[in-house]
Amino acid sequence: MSAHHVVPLKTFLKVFWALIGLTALTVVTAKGMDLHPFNGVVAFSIASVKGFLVMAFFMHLKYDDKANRYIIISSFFFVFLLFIFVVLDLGTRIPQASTL
Amino acid sequence: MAGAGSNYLNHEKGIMSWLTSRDHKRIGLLYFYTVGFFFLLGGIFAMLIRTELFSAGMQFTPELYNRFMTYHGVIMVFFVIIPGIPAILGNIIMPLQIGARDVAFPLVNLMSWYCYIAGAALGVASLFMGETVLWGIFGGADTGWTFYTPYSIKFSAANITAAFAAFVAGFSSILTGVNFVATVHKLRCPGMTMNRIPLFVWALYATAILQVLATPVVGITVALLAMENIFGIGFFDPELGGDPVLFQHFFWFYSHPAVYIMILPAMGVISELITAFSKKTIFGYTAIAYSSLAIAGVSFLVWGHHMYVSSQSEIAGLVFSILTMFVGVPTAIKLFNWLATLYKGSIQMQSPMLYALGFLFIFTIGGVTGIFLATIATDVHFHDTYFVVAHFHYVMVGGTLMAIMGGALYWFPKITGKMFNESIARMSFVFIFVGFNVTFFPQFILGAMGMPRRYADYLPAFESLNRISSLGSYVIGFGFIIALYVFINGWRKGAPAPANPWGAKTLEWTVPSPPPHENFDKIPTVTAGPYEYR
Amino acid sequence: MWWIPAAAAQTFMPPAATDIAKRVNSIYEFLVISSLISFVIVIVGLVYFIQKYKRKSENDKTAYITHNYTLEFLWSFIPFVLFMVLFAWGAKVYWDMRVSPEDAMEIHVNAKKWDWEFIYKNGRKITSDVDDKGKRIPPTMVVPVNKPVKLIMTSIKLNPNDKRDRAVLHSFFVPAFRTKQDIVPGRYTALYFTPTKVGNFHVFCTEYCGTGHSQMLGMVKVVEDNDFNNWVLGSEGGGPKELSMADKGKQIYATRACIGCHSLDGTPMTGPTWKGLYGSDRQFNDGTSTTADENYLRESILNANAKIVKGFTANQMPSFQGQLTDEDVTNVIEFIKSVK
Amino acid sequence: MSTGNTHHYAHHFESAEHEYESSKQGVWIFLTSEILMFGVLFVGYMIYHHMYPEMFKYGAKALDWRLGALNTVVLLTSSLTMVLGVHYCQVNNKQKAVMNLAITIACGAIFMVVKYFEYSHKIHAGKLPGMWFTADTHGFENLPLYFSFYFMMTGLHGIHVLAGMCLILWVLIRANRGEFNENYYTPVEGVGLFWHLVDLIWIFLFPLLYLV
Repeated sequence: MSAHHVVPLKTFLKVFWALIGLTALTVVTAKGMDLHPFNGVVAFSIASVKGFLVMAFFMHLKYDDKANRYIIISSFFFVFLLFIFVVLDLGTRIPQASTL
Repeated sequence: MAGAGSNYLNHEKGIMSWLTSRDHKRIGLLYFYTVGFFFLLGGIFAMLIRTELFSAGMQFTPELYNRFMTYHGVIMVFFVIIPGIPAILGNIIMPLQIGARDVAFPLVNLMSWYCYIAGAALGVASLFMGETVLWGIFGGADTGWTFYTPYSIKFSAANITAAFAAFVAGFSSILTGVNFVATVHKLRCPGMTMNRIPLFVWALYATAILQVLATPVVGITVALLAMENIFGIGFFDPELGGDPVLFQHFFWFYSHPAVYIMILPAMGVISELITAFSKKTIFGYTAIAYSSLAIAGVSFLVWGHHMYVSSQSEIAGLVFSILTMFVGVPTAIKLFNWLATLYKGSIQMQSPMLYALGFLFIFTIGGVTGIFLATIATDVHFHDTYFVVAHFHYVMVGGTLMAIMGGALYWFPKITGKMFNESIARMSFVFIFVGFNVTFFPQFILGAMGMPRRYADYLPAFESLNRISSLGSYVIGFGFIIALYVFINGWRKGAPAPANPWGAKTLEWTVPSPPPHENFDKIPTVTAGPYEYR
Repeated sequence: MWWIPAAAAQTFMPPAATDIAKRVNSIYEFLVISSLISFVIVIVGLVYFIQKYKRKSENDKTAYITHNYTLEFLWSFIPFVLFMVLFAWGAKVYWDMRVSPEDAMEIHVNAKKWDWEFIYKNGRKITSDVDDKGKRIPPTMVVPVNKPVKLIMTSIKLNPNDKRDRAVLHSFFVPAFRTKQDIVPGRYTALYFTPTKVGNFHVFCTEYCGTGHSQMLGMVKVVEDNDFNNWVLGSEGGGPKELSMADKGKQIYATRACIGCHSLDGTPMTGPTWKGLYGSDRQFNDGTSTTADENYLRESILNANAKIVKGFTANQMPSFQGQLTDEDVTNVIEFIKSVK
Repeated sequence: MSTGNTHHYAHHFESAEHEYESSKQGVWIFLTSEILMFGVLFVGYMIYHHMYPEMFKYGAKALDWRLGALNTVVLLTSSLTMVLGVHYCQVNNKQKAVMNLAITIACGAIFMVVKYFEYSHKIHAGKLPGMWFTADTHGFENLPLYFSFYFMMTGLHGIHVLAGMCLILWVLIRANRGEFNENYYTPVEGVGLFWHLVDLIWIFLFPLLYLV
């Protein structure tokens, strides 16, 4: 039964320490060194890796049915759509009061 | 369990057995009563709006008119049309059509009804809050159903409550959506592949995806609006550095897909009606099924067409314009496929079919006028005029309400186990159909002439057309009273209905009318598509 | 027979008073005709099928047709092509509707609950009036014929010091010009038109703004060039001579200590110079850049720390939020625009 | 079926397995809604961050990143114990399952206590959202907007933490009654998914609010 896949405890502990390590890394990169203007990108990338680990292992997606993966990916995709189209507007607002 | 003749209506008795029921059919009926009540309430507000606009000059006061207009919108959108088809007909029919004993999460289904009730209660309560405008008791929000900031940013109990009403009602919609997606994924009976589910189920499935993905966005947006009123958080308040146009983006990210939450299930109903009453297999099953998904997908990318002149950037406007054009294609596909289904059929003009054909007539007008609005240059003129009002009423009322009526009559024998009075039902169609066109067609012309919407008063030049429109609205009202009579009379005095009065082929007609509590004695096994009229 | 809907279209739409309006009309007519054709195809087909294939008996056999790819392709592809043509046509007209020529005459529009104010560069301000019977006379904007006009619009509060009140969205709509633009508080938006027809045209507010929404009317009066010049000079219905907007801005420049940090001759002081500022490229400390337009200037006046120009330091300039009214800000901007 | 525990699944499912799979998918679908909901706040945050970069940088300095980091560790730990709780249910170890669930709730409580101190500090300093802001803006006219984001995002997240704690308490009580075993632990799994989502959102909130 794939659904009742029992993951060995060791995996969870490894993932946990990886998460703690990444938390430390994100603090160090943001506070210790100034990577301006990439601060945001670095912090966000580390957070994405952490999120990936949580979803893959803690939320069992790695062992789960494919459908659930698509479901959760679709949610990020639609957040992305919201973001990209709002940015499309804000980013291309030609100063309205000037001549185009 | 229960003996012969036991069905979902009588297998348990008492009001509590209804209020705590997890049976999808009973929950569907609960929705039917409550949505029906709000439809009447919203209809009364509509009549009041048309009465105000009967002549130039003020019949009521502008404050009162603005509340009529707001509550007509809020009630009809959030409490009638969005839950309308999925929560009533979808709930009752969808599990039967895919050969399931219930929806995936019956308790969640009941919870969604209570969310609806809570939201509706808040909505009604907000009528008595805020600045009073009538008889010292009636107040209410006057922001329009779109809650645009910064107008809606003012500390007003009515605004906050109305926003929360929409928020809570949103949860009802999300829970229904979650339930339906899981049900379609997981509870199809053996042999019921995705290519064999009826088109109504396809439409509901696409709708449910929209409900799950879009509703939380408006939920949090109106919640933030309430916070804006309470704490002045400033997200959408230019005085505190916020951007009111961002509110419109967030709002329409939901509210445009919401338009398809309203119309897609209606399209599903029409697919069922047309095949059943022309006794013919659907033309282009795959095309219709996937066009539902296509519409759902593209609908997330077009919200900016509500904002062409909102000070959105020109480039964004053009991108949204072209994407909006793409929605037109799957819609056209559906329309032509329905027409082709009629070809060489055996068409019976029963009242549900009349509603379906009425839908085709009205929806065609609604559809082509959509192109007027998608074309960015003409939309600059039509935006926020009565042209838009006419267009979306042609789609929402003429489309969705026609489908609700057609579907309700079509499945009436299944739901109640009784037949309705056919000739009176036809009469109701004539009144609703004629009244509808008389009401809303003149509004296209008014819009072209430049009459802005949400006007409590207008220039004398617009009077004659407005008067025709108001008269038409009373005809619609009369038509719905007849329709109400058809339902009540049919339920009380109708002749017992056979299991399959229309000779339709989908699974719900294989069980007795009304269906037993558990739907199927034995879960069926399906070996062919849904519309095998050979 | 094409002329029937075309004629109808002409009568439903208000008279076209700009070239753009005429081009919008052409799209509109094309849309009306093509929709009418498709509507007729659908409805004739519908009625024909209903008649032809009426149920004769309960045992009717129907054709088992599941699909026809050629047909399906045709009725997806033909609408698609039509939609793309419409998009391109609409986009072209829209673009021309939005791009205003450099030399357009600028008029400022203030929208408030629930009235319009039109302010000319020379300081002349048009507000609504009351006639003998106490009836409101909507404000009338007078513009010359065949000259491009650009409106710079913002939404203001009746009482700038009222903390509970909010300036709200409005929308400036002239049906005869087929053009419309929302007016957003805290920002400037622009609308451009070149009237080609002399006459009086209605202005509506088309963004719901509350109780007086439907009373928020105005007029645009298009007059011949000479008449306009006379009117501007004040010989016709003119009031007492006002300072021009730029001059009012200059007063603020002098009295509100702008002069201490911003030069008019190009030398950078504590703050950047105002000479040639308008329309120039601004490079910021964080690496981004923008063109100095009205909205940028407004933000810099009200919230100086929002963006810091390269070579200058933050926290030098006090915030003028709540210190200057919207009108003051507009006047200062007009002054900056005049320092070339 | 070593322990002989069989679960009575609801009448509309074919098997216990079918019920488990369907319920889990239902939770996932609901989580997409949650992500979209938080997504709006994140999108808003990014847009205003871009509009007022200096102001957001200044606002982030007003937060104590040590407390944020502490809370991150606390939540990550709770996520670990949650997943262990599910694991011990799967292997029929009631005692350890209950213990791990209890630790999860305790971590949630610690998180909320830390949050309480952060909030009360901000409230005393007058760093409240929007128009309630009374502290000095230090020349950043829109600084209140930063605190609006801070309070709205962490507030909505805090509500989810509280809801998650209640749900875990519910499954803890049921676990203590011995209702879960290798064949039936669907509620623990579902609540676990919800709790991890709460953790996931904090993983993004922490750097965005405290660090960048």
